[in-house]
Amino acid sequence: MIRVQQENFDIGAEIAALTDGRTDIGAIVSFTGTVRDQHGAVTEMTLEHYPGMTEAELQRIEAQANSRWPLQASLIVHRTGALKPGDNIVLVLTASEHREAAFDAAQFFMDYLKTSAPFWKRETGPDGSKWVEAKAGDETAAGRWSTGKNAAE
Amino acid sequence: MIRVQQENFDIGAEIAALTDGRTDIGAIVSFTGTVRDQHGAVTEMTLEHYPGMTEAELQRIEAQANSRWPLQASLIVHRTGALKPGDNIVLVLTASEHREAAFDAAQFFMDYLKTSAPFWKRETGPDGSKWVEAKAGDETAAGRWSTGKNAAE
Amino acid sequence: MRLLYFAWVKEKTGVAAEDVTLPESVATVAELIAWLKTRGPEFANAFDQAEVIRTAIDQAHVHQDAKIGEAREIAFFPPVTGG
Amino acid sequence: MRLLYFAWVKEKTGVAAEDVTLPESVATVAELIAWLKTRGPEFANAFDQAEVIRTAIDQAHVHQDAKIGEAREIAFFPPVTGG
Repeated sequence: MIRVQQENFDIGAEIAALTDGRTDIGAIVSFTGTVRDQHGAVTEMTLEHYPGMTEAELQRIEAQANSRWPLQASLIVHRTGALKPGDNIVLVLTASEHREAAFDAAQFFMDYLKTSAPFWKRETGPDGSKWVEAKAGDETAAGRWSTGKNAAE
Repeated sequence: MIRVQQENFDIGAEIAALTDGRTDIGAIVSFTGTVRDQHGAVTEMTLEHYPGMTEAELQRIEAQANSRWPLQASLIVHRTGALKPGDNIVLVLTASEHREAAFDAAQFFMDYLKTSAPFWKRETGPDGSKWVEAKAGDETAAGRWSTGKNAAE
Repeated sequence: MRLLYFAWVKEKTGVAAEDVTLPESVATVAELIAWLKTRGPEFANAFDQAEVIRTAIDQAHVHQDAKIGEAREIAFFPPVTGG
Repeated sequence: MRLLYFAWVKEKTGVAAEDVTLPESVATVAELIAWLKTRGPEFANAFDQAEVIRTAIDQAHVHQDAKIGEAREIAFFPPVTGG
């Protein structure tokens, strides 16, 4: 499942919604991304996105992960709009029988979110406001999933 | 922080306790291990442990992870006693500025928990009761952290 | 055809979305960018470093050598920074 | 010296914990295991495949060639299966 929303999310409630009452799951991984104040340099973060394409990309990422790893459940929630330091930005949940698949799929989700989902962050601080620049390391991280690495390794 | 307990844990509350009010954290990873019924083969799981050594090993694992990755916070909670399919067994939380350290440290925690913390699982099902055998793959997984791999890779 | 601009591409062009009729000579994304740069100093500035800009045709990422074909919607934006 | 047994090692020996005085000839974990096997069929059976059994001296993992020295507590158990 994927959701794009302005509102905050409740990690515990999202995990419960995905896993409660199930006895076939052995491993649940959550990743939560939050706004850092960067030692006072950031007082606000605004997330712009491309409605329509965002949902299409998140669904594509989730479908890819599900075709690659045996996931019992997965969820991506990404916020948009104005956020403050400490606020949640993104939640990724993966559930599988074994921990390797759950960890790998969660990292795959995050690497592709960072390089293909059309979100843009703008940070505001005491010195004004600027668009966050993409990190070369994120492309590198996403690239590692193209080399045939999978849950069995 | 580490805890060994019979009671269940609340993932959302544990994450909140570790991260609420903080603006220096960018990435929070949780791993939850749960009891699988293995298609009806398991109706109960009992976790025995070595009181004293368990706590010492968990603290050692946490200290190693903290010396290896820049973690802002971490937590290991492991349950003991009688559990049912679907029940939580173990919770690992890691919080860092960046996702790589949080993911790597959480996997390191789990790999070492699986190979060095003195817990033993006994599964009961329709055919009786047996001690779970250790998996060779867990030793292999733990071994990968000895090769100099770290968060910067 | 509908054109969309996001993040600093939108700020530099001063346009979020517009409907345009392309010259028949424009067949690829690279040619579309070259044409957009002739539409005024804001566009020339926004697409000055065209190699940095990412493009989506009908909400799917494409390279700049992609053919425009029957596209309904083309979007220009900086490398993404979500997650 | 206190000896502890866990999981199926405890079930096979029938003992969870005991205090013993070791013969002076026992200096290493391997020698301790060899001595334990002489204490009766339950112990001989429990330690039959000694290479599978893990040992901790004073709550720290050791190999079977480890010297016992001034150990206060030695524990025997199967490979761990928690997490």
